[in-house]
This record gives sequence, structure tokens and C-alpha cells, in this order.
Amino acid sequence: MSENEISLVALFEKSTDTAKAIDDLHTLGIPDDRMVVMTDVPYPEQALGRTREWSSLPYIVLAGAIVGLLIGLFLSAITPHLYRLDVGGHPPVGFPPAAVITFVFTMMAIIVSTFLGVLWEMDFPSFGPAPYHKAVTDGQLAILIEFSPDLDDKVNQVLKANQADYIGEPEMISL
Amino acid sequence: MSESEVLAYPEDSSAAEFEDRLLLAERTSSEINQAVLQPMFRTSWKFWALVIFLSLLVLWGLFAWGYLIYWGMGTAGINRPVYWGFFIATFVFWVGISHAGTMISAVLRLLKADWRRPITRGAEAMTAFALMMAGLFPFIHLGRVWKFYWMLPYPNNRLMWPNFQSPLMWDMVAIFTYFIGSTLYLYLALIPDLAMARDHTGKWRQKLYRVLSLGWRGTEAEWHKLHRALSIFSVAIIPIFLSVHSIVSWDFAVTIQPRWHSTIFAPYFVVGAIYSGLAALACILVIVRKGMQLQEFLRSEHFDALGKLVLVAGMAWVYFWFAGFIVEWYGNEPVTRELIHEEVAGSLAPLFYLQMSANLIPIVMLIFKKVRTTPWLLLVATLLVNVGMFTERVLIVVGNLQRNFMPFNWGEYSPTWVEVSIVVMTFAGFALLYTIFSRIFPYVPVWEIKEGRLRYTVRRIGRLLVPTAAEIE
Amino acid sequence: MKRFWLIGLFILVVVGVIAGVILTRVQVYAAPEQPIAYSHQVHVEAGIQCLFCHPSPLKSPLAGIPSVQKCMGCHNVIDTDNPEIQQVASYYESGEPIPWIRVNLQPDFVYFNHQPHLGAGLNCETCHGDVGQMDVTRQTVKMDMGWCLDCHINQSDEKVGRLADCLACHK
Amino acid sequence: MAEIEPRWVLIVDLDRCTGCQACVVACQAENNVPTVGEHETIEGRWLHWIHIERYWEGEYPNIKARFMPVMCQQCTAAPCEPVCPVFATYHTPEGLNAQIYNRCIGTRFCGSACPYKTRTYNWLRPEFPEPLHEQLNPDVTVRSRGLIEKCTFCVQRIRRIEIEAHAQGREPVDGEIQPACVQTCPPDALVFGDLNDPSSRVSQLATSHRSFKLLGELGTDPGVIYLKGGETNV
Amino acid sequence: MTKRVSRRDFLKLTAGATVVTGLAPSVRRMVLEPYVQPPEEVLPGEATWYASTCRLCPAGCGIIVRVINGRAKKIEGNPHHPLNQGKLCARGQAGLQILYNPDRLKNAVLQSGGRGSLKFEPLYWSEALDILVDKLETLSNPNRVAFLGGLMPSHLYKLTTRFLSSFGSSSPIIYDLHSALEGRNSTVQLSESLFGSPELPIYDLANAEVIFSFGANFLETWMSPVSQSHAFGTMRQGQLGGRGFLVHFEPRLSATAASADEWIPIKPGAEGYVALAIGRIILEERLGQASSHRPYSILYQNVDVQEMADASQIPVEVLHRFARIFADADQAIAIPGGGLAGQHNGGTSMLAVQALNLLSAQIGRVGGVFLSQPGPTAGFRQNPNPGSFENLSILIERMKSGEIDLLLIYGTNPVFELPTSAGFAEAIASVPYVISFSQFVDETAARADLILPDHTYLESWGYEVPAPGAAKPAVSSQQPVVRPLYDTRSTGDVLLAVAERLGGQVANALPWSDEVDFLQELATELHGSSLGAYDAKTPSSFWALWRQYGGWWTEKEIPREPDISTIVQEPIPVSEPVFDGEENSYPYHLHPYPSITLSDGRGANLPWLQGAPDPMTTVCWGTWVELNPETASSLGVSEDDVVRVISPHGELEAPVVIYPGIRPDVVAIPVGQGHEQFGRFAEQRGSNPIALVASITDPETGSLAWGATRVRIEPTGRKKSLARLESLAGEGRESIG
Repeated sequence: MSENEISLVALFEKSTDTAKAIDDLHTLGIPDDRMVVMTDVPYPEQALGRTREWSSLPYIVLAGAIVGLLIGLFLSAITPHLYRLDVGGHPPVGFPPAAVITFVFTMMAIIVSTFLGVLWEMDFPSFGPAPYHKAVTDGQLAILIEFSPDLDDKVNQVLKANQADYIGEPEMISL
Repeated sequence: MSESEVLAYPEDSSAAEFEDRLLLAERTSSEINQAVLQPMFRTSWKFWALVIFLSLLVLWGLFAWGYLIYWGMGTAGINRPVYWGFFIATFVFWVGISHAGTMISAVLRLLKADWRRPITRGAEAMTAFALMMAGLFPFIHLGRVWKFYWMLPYPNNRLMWPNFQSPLMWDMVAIFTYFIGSTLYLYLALIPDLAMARDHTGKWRQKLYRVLSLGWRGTEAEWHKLHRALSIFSVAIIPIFLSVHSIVSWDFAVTIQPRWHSTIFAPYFVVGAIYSGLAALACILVIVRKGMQLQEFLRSEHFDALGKLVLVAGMAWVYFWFAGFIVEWYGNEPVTRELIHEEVAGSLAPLFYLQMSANLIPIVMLIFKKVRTTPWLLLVATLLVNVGMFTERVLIVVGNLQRNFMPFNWGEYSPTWVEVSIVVMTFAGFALLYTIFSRIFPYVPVWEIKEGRLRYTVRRIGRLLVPTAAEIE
Repeated sequence: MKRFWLIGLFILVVVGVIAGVILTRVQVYAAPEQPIAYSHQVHVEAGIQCLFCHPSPLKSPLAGIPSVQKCMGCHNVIDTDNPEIQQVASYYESGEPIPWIRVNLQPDFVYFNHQPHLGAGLNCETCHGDVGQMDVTRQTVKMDMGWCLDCHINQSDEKVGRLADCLACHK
Repeated sequence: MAEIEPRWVLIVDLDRCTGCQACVVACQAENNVPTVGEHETIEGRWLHWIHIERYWEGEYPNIKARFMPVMCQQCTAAPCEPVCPVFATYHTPEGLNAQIYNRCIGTRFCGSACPYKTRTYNWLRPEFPEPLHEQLNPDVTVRSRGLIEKCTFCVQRIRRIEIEAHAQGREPVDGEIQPACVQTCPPDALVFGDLNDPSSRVSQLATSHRSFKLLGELGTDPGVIYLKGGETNV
Repeated sequence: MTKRVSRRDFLKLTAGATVVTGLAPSVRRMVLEPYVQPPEEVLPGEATWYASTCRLCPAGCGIIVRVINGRAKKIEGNPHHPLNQGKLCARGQAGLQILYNPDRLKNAVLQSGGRGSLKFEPLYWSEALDILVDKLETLSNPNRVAFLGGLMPSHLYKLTTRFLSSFGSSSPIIYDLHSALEGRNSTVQLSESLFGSPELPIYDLANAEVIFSFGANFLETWMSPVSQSHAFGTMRQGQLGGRGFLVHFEPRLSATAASADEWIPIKPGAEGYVALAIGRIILEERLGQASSHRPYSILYQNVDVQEMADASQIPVEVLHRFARIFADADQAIAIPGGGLAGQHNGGTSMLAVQALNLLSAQIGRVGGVFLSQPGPTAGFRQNPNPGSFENLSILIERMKSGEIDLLLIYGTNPVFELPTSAGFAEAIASVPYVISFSQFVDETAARADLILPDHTYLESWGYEVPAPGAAKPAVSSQQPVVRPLYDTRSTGDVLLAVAERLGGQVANALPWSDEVDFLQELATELHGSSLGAYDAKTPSSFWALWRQYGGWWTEKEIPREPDISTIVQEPIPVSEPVFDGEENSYPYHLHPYPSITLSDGRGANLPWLQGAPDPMTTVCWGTWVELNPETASSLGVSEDDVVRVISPHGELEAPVVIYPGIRPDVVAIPVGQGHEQFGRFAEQRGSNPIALVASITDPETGSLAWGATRVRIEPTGRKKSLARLESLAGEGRESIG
């Protein structure tokens, strides 16, 4: 945030108030990317009047799946040829075992890439000091707003008008 | 029930009943937080006594394992032709138990069965710990466990790779995948609750939760991505969960050992796994509810629903069992005939009838709602299922190896103290991990319950009050 | 800073592993201390062929360590003042074998046979290195399975089936 | 080296076998098979690579007993081979079902998969009280506890003769290679040789009308061929 | 300040690093010890094969021993030997474990704590010889020393006999259980009376069309099992256009009976009846080659077929069938076996059986009965033929009455091998001084004052004339294949050393410096023969070839037709078997039989043999009692139930094996186990059925009638699992599936 920006945190009891406050902040000209809403419950998209965010997770998973598939194919179809040993009259690479191995490795890669992907997407782990308020996990809805100083009064007004329980400077907490 | 009686219900009490059932009762978020966190701090002497007792069992089992490694497999009761004994049977049992977690949290999540919410974490933890215990057995039963790394695919100067035609390789890879999947699944869903716990605890716990919650703040973006990830997980883990027990069954079915060499083994094993897993979950929930005073979250309607699932799985298991049995009986092949005779009227008969009764009686019991909703009756029924399914594993692994094509080489098997100690060790280890887990991590998924509260409301339709869900997910 | 320690620990582990690898190699290649300060170099430079002292690799699995009698065959007259030679003589007189430390060693489950290797036209030097240049004999290659396979797996098609077969060395 | 790889087979003539156990002890002596003692035998953990099964037929007084030496059948389509996760058992180009002891990790999967139950396992640490260890054959690995072992058709003897013959610039002649059991069998009930050599004794015996394979209906294509007893060959 | 790190320390350091990183195999430092003076024929790492002779039974098979770096590794049959032709039995294979037995005596010992105390004090050989010489010198009368021998090397028997006769004492008494169970003594006596030669006849099984075996376990322990088994294989599948037919008469289905085409569970003692009846039928019906019958018709004068059929409980029709089978065959042999010799009427039964061969003119024919041709080996004969039990009984009486002051025992273990009722254990206690030459502390050696352990057969010299021999005249030579492991000494050398010290006529009678000297002298006798399979220019090269080939034999087969003596001028007596024990209180016949692996018990300390299963029951490591299923159910016992077997002379306990191949009135127990002393593998294992046997003898031959004891059986209610390979649940079925 730039130096002459003000950041505020406002806590609300009710989601309706929060949604209203966000709408009002929008009308004040504060865009979505200057607001962060923190809740203890996953609210449905648009419940608070904000648009959906684009996520690259499916692509990460897809890439993971392809990598897993390739590993699986390598292990099940290539390695038997690196040191050829015959077993039980089977061909060195049989479809059923190769299918099982390829499948399982693909699934493993999907799982791992999903996990890593979501951490990547969320910038986790990020323990560094971040604006936060502990009341969030007690059911309060928090809006974190950044705006230029000239909107200070208006923002406070809007927030108060929407029954904000608390308005104040956000605490920078080492999470 | 006559109409007049329904009308006689006071409206208020009816509404309260629904709210109660759906955990919609007027409670603030922080009250719910405390209700979940408080039991974690309740560590009476009984708790420590339990921990010490379980630890001693685990230590004894580890000693037995050391003894086994030092002196060799001969200290176990296995022999020729019963090359696999209690170890593999217990392995199959634990892998089976692990199936309930996925069933509850992935399948029910996808099906949007909302009653799952309070029990998902317990189920997922059960999966993870059961897999840990299951994962021990492939090591325990190795004759030269110090060479286990030869099963790992890594480039080496011998140019040797593992044999991917071996079902043991599939097994190892599948179980590892399932373990990763279920552990990550458990962990992902735990993050918001860890953040909650971080905000409401101090000292070492806070430090631990801080690290584990990775900096969760509960922003909209985080929730959105978490949801997305959990949906992918739910979808991805279901084929894994089906494949794991199928592969375990193929360990047996790929051989030409009569009664093992069966095409129905894979679905039969999966269904059996779900049956025993759900039963084990019900069992654990009854115990945990009592031990941690979680009556508020784990209610009779959860048990009712879980009981119904157990019932359905049980009936499916009977169907699959019978479908296999009738074909084998009818085929009347000599060794199969011997094996069936052994089970029905021979030396395995006590085990066989124990297995059948312990698996069938609970099905009859669970038909009654009274049983499903009364904790101790449910406990009895589900414990029976687990006894039955354990016996079934023993019968499949041990029983079927006792007879083969060469009557000269038939054999009998009975476990030794080493095997019993190690098997008990895994039960104790599971209980120990579970006990410790329940005191360190929020046992009830707080955010999921809160989410559920968001989605539900009680509506009046005519004279009736009914719960309705908002399609918001 | 905590992170520093973490990185430090990591580096320590990596360095330890690398050092271990190097040290084990050094140890494989290090010449052991022998009971008699025998020098291959001196003998080879004197014009003695390998097969003079180690006569059996052409017909036997082992190359053979020369008997004390064989040593004394020459050293009855040659260099008898040398204290090391006198030590050999004392072994001979007491009828005790000289406890040589084995330099090139295969584990119990590996069955190496010199005869077919020499029969296939390999020289002593191919595997044992230039022993004639060594004062104290040491191993020049780490004789592990990968090393064996380097040759065995790169054979003509009709031979590789047998030579790369596990039963070629493990019985 | 032969142009076509040999296919080693063992012929067991049940009409000649007298059940005398000479092969059992010869095998034990040749292959460093430990003796396990009374208790382990009771537990079903005996370790003979070759054992003689005795079958009863009829009832007293019209009773007959038959002997059948059973050892690893060296199947071509061996059920034991594909199940090993580490390739400790596999099929060699010369038709042997190989067991590499130092590679075995002891899953016992092959033992469970073997329909003949001829794979034995070192349940406990083998003991050779001094100086009995002096009897150990230096050509055969002494197995530790925790691994599967079985009849190898005395591969060390096959190799010994092959190397010897090769050094002399010739091929081994039929009958020159003999596993320990074949070498010692007093009534000559066991014959060993190369099935791919049409002139070998085993090739001729294998075509006998008396020949059959143990559990032939399983289709494992064993390398051990039995000749039925109680009939003339003509 | 910096300590100099030596290279050794450095190695230690790297070893530490290795362990820590676990990246390389742990440090291996192996010491190589070269020969100081290498033996000529030895190539390091390469095996050397030495030819010698097997001594685990009296058959005398040729063996070759694989020796690597001075250690014997494997025993195989000598492929050139005419007797066993490269084959060897289980016992022969296990001989290595005698050499490497952990319970061997490592030097001469004095039982310092008194007899049976098992407290041994090591002695130097010079001290030990001093004692022996002293004991001999102080004897009041040379007849107060007795030498009891069992399985003795031939040259040792010669030396001993020479030694004793020069000393003025009587020849050694030879007796061992193995020979008794084979009926060697009776067979030799029969040959002497029939053929005029005290030898064991050879039956040409390989070429026989029909074989009637009367209690001859010729595929297990009887006589020369390896060569007989080899011949059996040929008889089965090696004959052109035919397959021999084997009928076995024995109360129990032995392994030989199992290989037979027909097994007749004959009443114990009734074998002779059957043979007589068959002979009579052949004569009456003029079956087969009737022309050869005439001289023998007198033999069957007293025989009534119906009577014989009643007495043997075999229907007349069956006897007729057998008579036809026997007579119609071109080559038919009847073998009188050890089972007959062990009956009270053994001598006559054996005569009756052997007479069948006379009747069908099989003597000296291909596929018939031979005597071995000594050829130039005649000088080597004088094998110690086992004496009768009666001779031994006389010795026991003399011992009891204090007529023996010094007892020397070689190669036999009478305390174990004789029935308790023979009283050897009490007799030996009344002998003032007992010296044993045993390599192990067995039951008899435990009762000796001094033990002078001989080398094992793989460490010592000797020779053996195979008996019954092969079709070629042969002598098997024996030589040390390894250097003696311990400070033991050859008994031959001990005798020579003692003779030297005694001086006088004894020293003159035994002038050789050691036994090798004696053997070399003996071997030169064969040097001149042109019949040998090899030629040698000089005696010393003959000696080398003699050792290299493992003996001497002729190129060609030289069979010898026996001369039929005058005995066949009288009718064969019909004698009824007599049994010890009242039939009402002892309803079952005890049938002890030699174990195929442990033989008479001398194999019991070899783990390979203990672990090798009995072919019929697949039991190892123990003793069992075989009962017919009918008998078992009448007694109310099942498999593994421990029963008490009681004879008038003792009792034993052992688990039951339900054995479908045994007469309901017979109880069979294998011999071999039940050692009190004999090393860790044999001790306190199973029980010894010979202990129950009554010491009654066959009046004809003086042999012990070991099969003539009756017993009763009492269940004990206990169970003991037998170590068996077979699964009981399998019920003896073949593969199913």
C-alpha cells in the first residue's frame, strides 16, 4: 500500500450489513481489489456482492495429472526394458499392470498437485505480519479497506451506518 | 399418527426440535468455538491413564516387532503353506477401516448430505490413522525389512527397477497415494479450524496452530480456493478409494490359489471395507462422544443416518459374499470344495460361524431405529461388525491358504504371541493416535457446522415446520 | 533467525552426505596395511609376470595367493638381508601362513570366476588396474554390480541373455 | 554357448522311484539347506527343496503306497514369478525359475502363489553349530533368515560343467550335467537334460506315453516331467 | 598440538562416516591365508575329488569326496565303482556330518569321574597307550581280554585278529544290530550249508522277471541297498520289452513293499510256509521247467499245501497263483530277507525260500542268484562276518561271571543295540576295565573307562570287500580325504603301537610301522593281476591308482555259480514260529524295523538323517508306533496319541501313526532313536524298540529272533505331535484340482 493510503478494518455482526456496507463502499468508488472480506464461514459467492475470482487451480491439477501419467507410463512401460527379466510367461509390459500403475500415479499426482496448487494459489504458507482481526473466527465479518485519505470520513460514515461493531486501524499480526 | 395429534403439537417445541437437529440453535460463533475447543483441554487422569496404557501396549508391540526382526519370521505362527497370517489379515482389515473416511467426507460431500458435517473430521482422521497402521504391516511381514527400499523405484547402479507386474507394487503405490490423499484432505479441511484454534489458544498450542494454519485469515479468496480444492479432492479420491481395496483384493485374486482366484474379489472387498469402515466409525463416534462430551454435536440423528449407511453396506456385503459363495459352491471344484467344507464343517467352522453371525446380526439390529439411535446398542452392533469383518479377513487370508492343490502340503495356522502383540499394537497405536489427535485438533469441523447453519432454515409449509436447505454451494 | 538454523542444518546434512560418499570411496580405494611391506612394483619391474605368482586364474575361479614356499623359492637367495624378507622367512620356518589382507573382495552371494573372464580375453589390468605401478596394492575400481553390468550388459545379442542373467553371478 | 538356449528339464520316473530319501539328503548337502529341527518341522516349516510325497490308495489289505518326489517344477508360466515385487524370482533364458536370494526381501508372495507349494522359507536364522559349517558348499549362497529358497536344478552344477566344457572348447554332453539329486538317485529315477536337444535322453523320455505334468491342467508348463508308475514303457 | 592421524585412524574415521551415512557396505577386511606349502594337486578355489569307501553300513559302496581348500564338502557315489555305479543312499550322503559332528571326541579321554559320570579328562596319546599296555600286561590270563567289534574296517579286523591271537586271546566277537536286522549271520550260515561257502549271495535283480521278496527290505537297509536299488530301477524300466514283477511278503508295508506290485501282509513267522507251499505246488503241478524239479522233490516231502495255507492264512488259490507266476517266469528270484532271520524259525524259513531258487533252477543264471567271484581279491576277504547272538550271549555270561578283565569295544554300541533282556549293561558293569574306540560318547562309551577315539572314515585308511559284492570282483579302498580334524588316532595304529610296546611275539606278529604300511603290503597282492581295470607298472604307482580309483576291480563281470551242497537231500523241516509273551496278555506282534535313514541308530546323531523323513510315514526326528486303523480304533487311539507299548521285558511310550499298511495284529516301531547318549542331535529323542525284545534266538542259526516278541498296548491319554512332512488333513491323497 502506498504511504498516503489509509487502511481500516471494520467488523460486522451480520452478513446483510456487510453486504450493504460493501455496496456502499463500491458507490464511494472503492474497487473490489481494495477490499478484503474475512469471515469464519465460507459465504457463497456473490453473497456479499462481490464477483468471482479467477483461479488457475484446474490448470495446475491438469498439469500435475499429465506429469503423473508420464511418471506412471515411465515406470510401468519403460523401466521393464531397462533390465529385461521375464516373469511368468508375461510380456515385459502387460496392459493390466501398466494400467493400474499409470492410473494410480496419475491420481497421486492429481492429489499432490491439487494440494500444492491451492497452497500456491493462496500464497501459503505466509506467516508474515498481515492485517487481521481475531474476532473473525468468532463469527464477525471483517472488511479490510484501503483508500485514499480524502475518503476517510465518508468511509467511516458508511461503515457506521451499516452497524459496524468496530472500526479501527488493522492490527498487523504475525500469523 | 392421527391428524389431531399432529395439530396438538405446540408450534414452538416443533421448531426447536428441528433447530436442535440441524444445530441451528441460537448459539454464537464463539460459543460453538468454545464448545469444540473446551473438550480438547479436558485431560483428566483417566485420559492420561488411557494414554499410558495404550503407549505401553504400543511399546510392547514394538518390542515384539524387534523380536520378530531379530529372530526371523519363525517367531510368528505362519508356516508353509500358510505363508500369510494375522499380519496380512490385519493389514486388509485396517485398509478396509480406512475406507469410511472417504465414504463420509468425499462421497457425502459430493452428494451434499449435510448430516455428515459434524463427523467428517472424525472419519478423515480415522482414515489417516487406519492407513498408518495398515502401512506398517507390509513392513512387519517382510522377512528382510531392512531391504524394503528395493521396492522403491529409484535409479540405482544395479539398473534394477521394481517389478510393476507385482500386485504388491500396485498395493504399495495405491496405499501410499491413498494415504497422501486422505492426509492432505484431512489437513486442507482442517486449516480454517486451525486458524480458529490459533486465535483462541495460547502457549505451545498457539505456536503449533500458527505454523499449521499457514497464515489463514479467512478471506473470500482463501475460502473460494479451499472450496475448489476440496471439490477436486472429493472427486479425485473416490477412484483412489475404490482402487485401493480392489488392489488389496488382487493381492489374493491374481494367484491361482482356489477361492482367492476370484473376479468378484475387488467389489467384494470394497463393499466389505465400507461396511467395516462405517461400522468402525460409528463405534468410534459413540466412544468419542462419551469421552469428550460432544453430545451437542454428535446427535442421535447422525447415528441414525450412519446406522442406515452401515445397514446398506452390510446388505451389499451379504449380496457380494453370497454371489461369490454360490458360484464356488456350485462349481464344486475339489480344492474349493475342501475349503468350503473346512469353513462350514471343518476346523474353520467356529471362525466361519462367528464371522457370519457377527456380520449378519448387526444387519438385523440396524433395521430398528431404536438400535441406530441408542448409542450403546449401536456400539454393540458396530463392534460386532468389526469382529465379524476381522474374522472374515482372517478366514480369507489364513483359511484359504490352509488347503491347496497338494494335499500333502496342507497345513494349519495359529498365531503366536508375537503376532497377537503386533496386531494389538496397531489397535493400541490407532487408539493412541486418535486419542491424542482429539486433544490437539478440533474434533468437530467448526467451519463446516457454521456453514451448515448458513444453509439451513426452518420453514413453515402449511401446518408443518420443515427444514430446508438453501442451494448456495 | 530461525530460518538460518534451518538452512544451516540442511547444508550440514548435505555436506555430511557428500563427505560420507567421498570418504567411503576413499576407503574403497585406500590400500590396506599388509603384514609384510610387499611391493608389486618392485616385482613387476624385476620382470615377473602376474601368472608366475598367481598361477591359477586360467583354470580356476581364484587367481590364488602365492604360497610362502613360492616366496622362499626366490628369497632363499635374493635380498635375504631385508628385514621384511626375514619376516617372510620366519613365517616359512614356523609353518604359519602370512595373514594377507584381501584387497579385491566380493560379497558372499556373488560368484566370480576368473577363468571365463580370462578366457574371454580380459587382462588382469582391466579390473585390477596397473598393479605393476603400485607400491602397496589397492583397489582401483569399486567392484559393485553396476560395474560388472557395464561389461555384461553391453554384449552381443546372443551372449547378453546369459551374461546379464542374474544367475551368471548369483547362485 | 549354444545357438539355441537349452531348456533344462528333469524327468522323474515314478516307476523307478523307491522313496529312499537319497535325493533329499543329497540336495540338502549340495545346496546348504539348513536342518530345522523337530519343533520347526511340527510347525510345518521344514526346508527340503525336494521332498517325497507318499500317497495311499485303497484300504488294507489291498492297499498301495506310491512315492512322488516333488521339487520346484520350474514352470514356464510360473505363477510365482510375476508377483515378486523386486524381481527376486524370474525366468532365465534357459528355462529355469531363478531365485536370487540376495535380492529377496521376504514377502512370501511367491510362496502363496505357488500351486505346488514347493517354495520354502527361512523362518529362523539357520544354524550350523561348529564345525558343521565346514560342510557348507562354497558354490551356493548360505541364506539368512527371512527369504524364500527353492530347488534351482542345482544351477551351480550346471554352470560348473558349462564353464568347464567351455574352457575345453566343447559343449556339455547329454547326461554330463546332473543336479545332486539326479547324481545320487540309486534307482536312476531322475534324469536331467536339455529338452531342446532332440537327441537327449530327456527328450526321448518326455515323449513317453507315461509322461505327465503335475497339475498340468493349470497350464503352468512345468520343467519337471513325471513318468507314471506301474506300466511298462513299451 | 594436532595429533597426527594415522592411516588406520583415518580408516576408522571413514568407517564411522560409512556407518553414519549408510551409503556403502560396512568396511570389510578379510584375511587371506595362503598355504605355506601347497599340496600338489590342489588348485585354490577348485575342488579336488578323492575316492574312498563309504562306511555307514557294511555294503562298502565306493564314494568320491569333493574337497575344497582342505575341507570335505560333498560325498557322491564313485561313478566307476562296480557296486554302486555313482549312486549313493541318504546315509552315505550324510557321512560328512560324522566328520564335522560338533559332538565328536577331540582327543583320548579318561572317564575320570567313574563310569557313566560323563566327566572326561583329556589324555595325551602316550599316556593313553601306557594305560592300554599296562592293562594288557597285568592280565592274569590272555583269555581275560575280549574284543567286541561291530562295523570294522577289514584291515583293522585282520590286525586285531592277528594281535589277539599272538597275544593268546580269542578272536574278536563281531556283532551289531544293523547286521542282526539284516540277518547277515543267518544268511551266511544258509549260504554255507547250501552252497558250501560262508558268503552273502548276490541276487541279479536287474535281469529278474519275477522277484518274490520275503521280508527283504532290499530297497532300504538290507545288504547292499544302493546297488539293489539301482538294479531295481533297471528291473522296472530298463529291461528290454518287459517290466519285472515284484511281490513282497512282510507283515508291514515297508518302502520296499510300497515299490512292489503286490504286497502280502503275511503273518509273522509264516513266510516259510508260503515258500514251501509254492514249491510244493510247482512240483505237484509240474509248473515251469519241470525238468529241473526232480532233484528237489525230496525237499517238499513233508509239505501239505492246505496246511500251509491255513497256517499262513493265505488262501490256496492265492498260493497257486503265486506258484504259477514264479514258475512261469524265465528269471524268477525268491529272496530270504532279514525279516525272516528275525524269527524263531528264521533258519528254516530262509532255507524254504532259498529252495525256491533251486527248484526253478535260478542258481548261477542271469536274473538269478550268484556268489561273488573273489578272483585275485581272495586275500582281501576275511571280512568280519557278524557272529551270532549266541556267541555274544556267551561273552555276556563270561563278563557277568567275572571272567573278563579287559573289554575292548570297536564300532558297536551294544548297550543301545542289544535287548535289555540280554543284560549287557549289567555285564559291562562287572568288567573291571573297559576301553572304547568310539568317536562319540555313545551309551557304551559312556560306560567305558578309557575312550581312544578312532578317526572318522573320511580321515582314515582301509579297504572293504563289498559284501554282497558286485558281479565284478572288487575291493573298495579307503583313504583320508581330509587331514584329521582332531587329535584322534587310528585304532590300527594304536594296536601296532601297543604291539611294539608289548614286544615279543606280539611285536613280531605285527611288524608294520603303521597301518598304511600294512595296507600297502596288502595292496601289492593285487598289483600283479592282469584282470584289473587299470594297469600299474610299479607297486607304488599301483598304490597311487588304487587310491585314485577308489579300489580295484576287474574289467569284466565274472559271476560265480555256487556249488549246491548235500543238504538238499533231506526234506525241509516245517517249524512253527515261537513267540515270547502270552498271546492273551500280549496280543500284538512287535515288528521293529531298521529306519531307512538312521539304520540301527548309528545315524541318529546326524542332523541330515534326523531331518530326512521316513518314506512311509514322513515322520522325522522321533519314534512312532504304527497301528492298523482297525487296531487303533479298537484301542480308541488316533493319530499322535501317545501309547505305551509293553513287552514282557520292558516298555516304551511313543505317539501313534495310523498306518493303513500293516497287519492288525502287528505293531511296527522303527529302530534308531531312543539314545541316552550320542550327542545333541540324538539324545533324549524317541525310544528304542529293541529294548523291548526278548533275547530268544533261532535254534537253527543262533541269531537273535528280534521279531518274535509280543506286546500289548495301553493308551496314555496324552498327545504329542510328531514332526511329519505330510499334512494329516490331506489323508495321503495325490494332487487334487
